[in-house]
Amino acid sequence: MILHTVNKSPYADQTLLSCLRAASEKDTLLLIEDGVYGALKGGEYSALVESAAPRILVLAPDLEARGLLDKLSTTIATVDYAGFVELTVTHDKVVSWF
Amino acid sequence: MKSFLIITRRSPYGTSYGKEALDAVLMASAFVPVSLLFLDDGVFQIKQHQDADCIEIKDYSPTFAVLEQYDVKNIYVSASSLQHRGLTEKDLVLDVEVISDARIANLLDTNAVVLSF
Amino acid sequence: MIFSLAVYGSPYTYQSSDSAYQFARELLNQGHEIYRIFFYHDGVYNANRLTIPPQDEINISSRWSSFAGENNIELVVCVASALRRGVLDDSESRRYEKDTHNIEQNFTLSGLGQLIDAGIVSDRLVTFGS
Amino acid sequence: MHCIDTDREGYLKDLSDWSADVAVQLAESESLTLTDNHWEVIHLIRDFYMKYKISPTMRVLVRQVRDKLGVEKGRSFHLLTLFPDNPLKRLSKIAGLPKPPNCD
Repeated sequence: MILHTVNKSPYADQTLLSCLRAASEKDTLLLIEDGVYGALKGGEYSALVESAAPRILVLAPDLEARGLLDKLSTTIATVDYAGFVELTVTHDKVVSWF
Repeated sequence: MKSFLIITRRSPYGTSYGKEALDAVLMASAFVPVSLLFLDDGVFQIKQHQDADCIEIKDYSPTFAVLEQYDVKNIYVSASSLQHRGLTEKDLVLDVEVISDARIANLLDTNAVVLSF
Repeated sequence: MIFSLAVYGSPYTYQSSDSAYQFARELLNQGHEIYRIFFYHDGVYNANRLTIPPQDEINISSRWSSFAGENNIELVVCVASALRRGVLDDSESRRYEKDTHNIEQNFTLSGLGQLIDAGIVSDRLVTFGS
Repeated sequence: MHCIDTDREGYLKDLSDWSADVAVQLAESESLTLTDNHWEVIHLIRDFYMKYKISPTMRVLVRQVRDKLGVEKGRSFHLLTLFPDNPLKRLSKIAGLPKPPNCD
């Protein structure tokens, strides 16, 4: 079980797509920094992210910082830094995509 | 002993990530079993016929040939990364194993530590 | 659990060192141990004590330094990456005949082997890339 | 004998200044007299550097010496005898390779 982090916007580069290609169903993917743009509703990548096999979460402070709390896709849950730390504990390792 | 997987995802020269990933591989090889995976634009690092001297950057592509001396024998390249970029194994300077996305997922699972660059 | 962090982003250009700091602080809140924070690639600039942000912005290198001092955490800067980018301590400065040095307190220059060691010793190694 | 430009630790400032004569002078400043045994290792490490564009680690150097010059010489002890204290640093200096970073 792997926790993947992605910190790049899918609108800017392929990092999120690469991560999804390598991630397994049992993994979790946490969108941080500019990665949070991948979690918006009604965007070009929304359908892809909403239907992705691994569970997808978003780091709330990065979302809030960017003024996007009202644009978050309804199917995606958020965590704060406490939740981020807990995820690193409950998964076997962390793989960072940047 | 923990095994390490080092993933190199950036093209050469555009950033120094590729060179610094290779440094990390060589260093890791002294301590732990290490595998190296070329993924995404990382595959361009081992494209044949590089000549970075002409842009006055040190050409580090010859260094890949030293990996064997450093006991780095598990060297993988993503098949889909090659294919998306119109490259084949024949374009590469290194003898590598071309692997599927499923094998990549398996590598991520089976190595204790994954470092990406 | 024992954690180590790797930071690759230059401060003020990338968010990665801010994220790493927030994460590190939360690790301690939850009672985890931080074995080492390793700065590699442009992350070595986090150790430059000569940075001068405007007064209404965070001073990133001194924030790391006090965090490390207060919590007894090792901040290690890859020496090869640092030399290339002009982050020097007193001894490297003398070794390369430079007229000054600029490493922030509580950071130390050491080899890339320290990153590998952090991966071996820690239960989790978390990378903050740029 | 002409003057060679070195830094305070005795490394060549410009690696392209290196020649066999320069190597002899660099060795003298380390109080070493180069013998055939030294030279074969100097050539070996230079060949390695030219081919791979990096300096080997001690472990890899020992193995190279063993493979190319035989088991008897392929031991750290042999290299330590030829280039005392820190063979890799001394060899880099005398063979005109880049100054290694201090990371031990």
